[in-house]
Amino acid sequence: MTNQSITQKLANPTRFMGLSDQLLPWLAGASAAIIGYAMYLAFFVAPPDYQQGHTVKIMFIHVPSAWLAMMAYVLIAISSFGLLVFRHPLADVSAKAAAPIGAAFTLLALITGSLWGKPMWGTYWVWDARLTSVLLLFFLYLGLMALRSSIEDEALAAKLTAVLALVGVVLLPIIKFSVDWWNTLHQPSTGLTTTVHSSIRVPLLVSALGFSLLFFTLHLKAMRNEILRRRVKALRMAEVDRAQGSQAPVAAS
Amino acid sequence: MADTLILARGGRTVVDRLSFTVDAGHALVLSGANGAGKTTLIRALAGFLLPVEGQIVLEGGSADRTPAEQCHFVGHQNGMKSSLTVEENLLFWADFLRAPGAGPGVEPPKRVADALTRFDLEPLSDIPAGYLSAGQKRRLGLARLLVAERPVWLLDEPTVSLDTRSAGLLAALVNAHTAAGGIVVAATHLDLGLDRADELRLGPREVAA
Amino acid sequence: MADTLILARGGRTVVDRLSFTVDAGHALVLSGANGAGKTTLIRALAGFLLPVEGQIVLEGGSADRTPAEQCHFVGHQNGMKSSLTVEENLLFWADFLRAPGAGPGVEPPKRVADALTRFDLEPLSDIPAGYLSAGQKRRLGLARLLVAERPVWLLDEPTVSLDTRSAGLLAALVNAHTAAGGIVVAATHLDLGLDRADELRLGPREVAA
Amino acid sequence: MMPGFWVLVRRDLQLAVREGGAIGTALGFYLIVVALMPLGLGPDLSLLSRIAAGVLWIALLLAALLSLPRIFEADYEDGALEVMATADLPLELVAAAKSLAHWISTGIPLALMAPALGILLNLDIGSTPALIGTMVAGTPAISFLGAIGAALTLKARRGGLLLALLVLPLYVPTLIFGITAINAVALGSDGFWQSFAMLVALSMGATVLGPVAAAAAVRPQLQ
Amino acid sequence: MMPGFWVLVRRDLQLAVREGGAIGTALGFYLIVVALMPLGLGPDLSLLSRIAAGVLWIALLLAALLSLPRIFEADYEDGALEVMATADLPLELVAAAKSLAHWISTGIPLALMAPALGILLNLDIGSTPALIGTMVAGTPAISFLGAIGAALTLKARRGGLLLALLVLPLYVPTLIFGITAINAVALGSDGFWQSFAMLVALSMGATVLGPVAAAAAVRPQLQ
Ligand code: HEM
Ligand SMILES: Nc1ncnc2c1ncn2[C@@H]1O[C@H](COP(=O)(O)OP(=O)(O)OP(=O)(O)O)[C@@H](O)[C@H]1O
Ligand SMILES: Nc1ncnc2c1ncn2[C@@H]1O[C@H](COP(=O)(O)OP(=O)(O)OP(=O)(O)O)[C@@H](O)[C@H]1O
Ligand SMILES: [Mg+2]
Ligand SMILES: [Mg+2]
Repeated sequence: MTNQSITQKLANPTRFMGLSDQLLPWLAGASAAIIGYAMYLAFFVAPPDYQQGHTVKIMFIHVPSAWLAMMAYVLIAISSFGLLVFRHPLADVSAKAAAPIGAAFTLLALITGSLWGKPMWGTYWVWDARLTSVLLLFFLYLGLMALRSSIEDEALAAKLTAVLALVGVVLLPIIKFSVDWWNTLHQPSTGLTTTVHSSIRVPLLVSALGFSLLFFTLHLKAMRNEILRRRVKALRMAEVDRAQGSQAPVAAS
Repeated sequence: MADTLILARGGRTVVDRLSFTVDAGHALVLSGANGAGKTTLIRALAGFLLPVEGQIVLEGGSADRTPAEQCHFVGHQNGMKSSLTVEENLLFWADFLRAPGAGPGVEPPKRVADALTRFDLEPLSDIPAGYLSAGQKRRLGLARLLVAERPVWLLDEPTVSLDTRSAGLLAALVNAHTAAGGIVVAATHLDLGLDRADELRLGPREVAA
Repeated sequence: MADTLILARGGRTVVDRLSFTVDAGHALVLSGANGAGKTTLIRALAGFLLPVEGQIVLEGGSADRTPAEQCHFVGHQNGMKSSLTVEENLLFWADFLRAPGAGPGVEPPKRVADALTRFDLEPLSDIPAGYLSAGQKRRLGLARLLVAERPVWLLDEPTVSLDTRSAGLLAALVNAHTAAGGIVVAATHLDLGLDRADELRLGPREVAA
Repeated sequence: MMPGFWVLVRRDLQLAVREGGAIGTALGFYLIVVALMPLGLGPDLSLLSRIAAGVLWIALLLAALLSLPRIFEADYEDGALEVMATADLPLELVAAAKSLAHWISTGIPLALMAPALGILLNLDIGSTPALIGTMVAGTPAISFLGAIGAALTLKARRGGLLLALLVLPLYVPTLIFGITAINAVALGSDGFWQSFAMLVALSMGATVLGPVAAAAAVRPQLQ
Repeated sequence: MMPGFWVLVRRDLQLAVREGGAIGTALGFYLIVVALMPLGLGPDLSLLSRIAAGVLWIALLLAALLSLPRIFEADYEDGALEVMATADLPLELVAAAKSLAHWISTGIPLALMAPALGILLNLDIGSTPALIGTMVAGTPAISFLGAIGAALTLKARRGGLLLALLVLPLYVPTLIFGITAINAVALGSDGFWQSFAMLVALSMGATVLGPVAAAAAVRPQLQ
């Protein structure tokens, strides 16, 4: 949650731009190194599973992306709250930047999961409770992005997307529960993080750390892009205003 | 009534540091070129648009209601259902807009009949609103002003599509409202012929034009 | 141009046995109270409404095209897409309305640039049309008149929402069009200030009013 | 406060009746989608009765979905919503009144029609009371949550499709408990009352969440 | 004549892309409806693969259905359709151009997405070419026949629902042959080419009938 606290300390985008500029190379380097190390551990150190063989290696990508898929939504929800309640200038930038990344991790979890499912369950997909609720999470991401993209006025789109994100927060646990109840084919949780042998647990945790850093790298980069895009747009608007001969100042982004 | 307002549309400042007051019993006519921000200002007064800065105060209004709740807003659209008849439309608004604490006063049906007469809509009262011509629709929209009592009238280009006779009717009603101590703010490109009216010219935003 | 027209809306006769001609190089201004049938008449001229009786003839037009295909119609709506920019909108209409057999003539992009200049829309040309104010939208709708050449212009309340300056611009363009031998039929409640214009007052249909 | 609320409910119902049989159209659509399913899935009767509850609920969702834009759209476009925003009734209650009218004019008729369609799908006639009961209990969630989607998509192009995309995931819990409840009766497992209670709880939650979120979504669009 | 036709097709495609990913929304809706079916019908995989073709086609129909209003509605409401009616291009060709743009921007992407959704329903991957082929061949009928419904409901409130009611019966033949063709491949019966030929014939008929009927329906509504 490093990025979160930085976001809160920074009241203005300019300081954010300065700080993130310095931070970004380090973050990127660290995430590359850690993910590389995790993959090394996964493929050369961790033993193949006696039951699953080498397919178990998918886990080192699958599980971190599944965690990040959920964490990204939490981040979006917090940002949305920040936008609607505190009107924080960076909140919307953060929410907007996180949505596609969260959706990508969700998709990654879905794809790696189904690739794993083929050898394990003999099919790419089952309508299991956990799978179904991840799919619905993916739909929520799609909804957030579709809603934002279909409204021209950006400030308005930001507010409406935030409302939807918060409604989604109420809904997600309900979906999780209802799907749990409804379904009987539930895959029992393996309790991997605590009980399994450290030869698997350690690479998994390293991989999770690396993926989290990757997420923050991408998120920060996307936020910077978004801020720059808004500045360019404001400059264009100002040009139009000038062409119309107005002396009115342009609202800073 | 308004204090150093700054209003923005889509990230662009449209109305920049504007202050004005309208006294009870007076009308304010907003004028200015296309795109000057008349509509923007009226919508801000009606509470649809939050000012970036500054505030809007209605002095002497009831304290437990927002300024917007004491305004009649008539914008470009009339808010009438084309499948309801002229009379049904007005009756709905009369019932819906009646202040909750309002005493017996004049009953809605009576008010509606009165509004219909005043706007020459009586012969059309049983016709679905969708069949009206542009000017008839506009008159119906304006008739809403009379079905519930509110101190402030906000009118955005009220005379659009009206023939001269109807425009005259409207001017008379506005004059009557201000004479009774009401406030009217109207955006228009035409001369309405009002008594007790001040004019506020919004700045030339489009210099090229 | 028209011969003993009878037009009906929803089973009611609105325009009853009307005949008139407009000569090339002249404008006809339709006036009359709200509900008199101006819009009905203009839409009949544009071919949307078939006359119950009578007919509409355009003399001297090309024989293989209906009168409607030689008219520019500008009604209450402007036919512009709010997600396309001002320029993209006009370019589409310029391409789309170009007569198939048209020789090289003036190219659409050139025409569009010209229309934008004439209606003071140049500074707005890259803005999505949805962001325009009421009057700016109207000017954009009218700019369509200039992007393709057609002898007859049918205008329904063209000055709605226009400020005085823009209304003047429009009058000048209409005058130029008639001076070049074109025909203009315009419904309006205001004085447009046209040269070479006749007026046709439609009867008072609204008996009570 | 309350008088305005009921005035609005009454008007919306009046409009639903007046405007070309909105109700009849929803029922017709429900019928067609249910009838389409056997065409698509094949005419095997035992298969059909196994999936009947699911088909009835999904088709009901879709029929309700298509009528959701009615909640706000017309009033937004003709300016009536603006006027309502300047009224004394808070926008939350305006949204609640309109959702309620939608439920009465769409949810209830669809729920009452479901048993007749169940016959087409070879559903056990004995489950009629359960069918109607669960649907009446579950459909308020559809109207009130749907209002959120209807409000969010007011200014969006292609409202219908986007609305469906936003709203369908919100309907999943209602769908699941609705089906479980009916199947409990029709296929003779137990747990009906448990699912039924969940349906009621979901609907009650929706009547609070829906209007609040819908009003929050409408407000910035009145600019 | 023809230049105006292609100008219009290009503009409609441009609008489809510009206006907030109409295409993406249709795809998202398709995905959700397909995902909803197992929720409703139960997670039994062998059951699902038996009905997969039907579910894919019905969901595709519904996704296309919801995007049909786009064909005429916006142009009607902002007056563009009136102007088009005074152009040299006959209204029939205007309708054809708009239907074609709808097919390119909705029918084709939906058809291409179907195989991915087939996985969710446990459909045999080997049937992917047949799936895409039949859907590309069948979807023109959906766009061009749908245009008739879109035109008929221009002036009706709540067009969406009424439109669906009018148009779904027209889609039944396409639906039936589409499903038969896919099942012929997926479940290994024969008769694929026969059904496929019927689909092509239906689509070709629709490209003629659709625009003519749609233009006839639009004209009186321009009064
Ligand atoms: C598309 C299919 C799949 C999806 C959407 C999916 C989703 C998820 C999610 C959301 C988690 C995180 C759960 C949590 O931490 O509470 C997770 C963890 C996990 N998944 Fe999957 N999964 C899929 C397929 C599979 C398959 C086929 C396997 C292997 C048999 C598998 C094995 C695991 C394991 C071992 C964990 C870690 C569990 C734990 O932390 O206790 N998943 N998956
Ligand atoms: N939703 C919007 N997003 C961005 N800019 C907008 C929006 N609405 C209006 N504007 C811009 O704000 C400015 C003021 O518009 P407004 O509608 O207030 O003008 P107006 O004075 O009412 O003009 P008119 O006389 O033409 O009605 C215009 O330049 C317009 O382009
Ligand atoms: N679709 C319709 N169905 C039935 N009657 C209609 C319809 N449209 C218009 N009318 C009636 O036809 C008459 C003429 O309407 P029209 O719109 O032509 O008037 P107008 O002269 O343009 O008036 P305005 O100045 O108000 O625009 C009116 O009395 C109107 O009520
Ligand atoms: Mg204005
Ligand atoms: Mg008129």
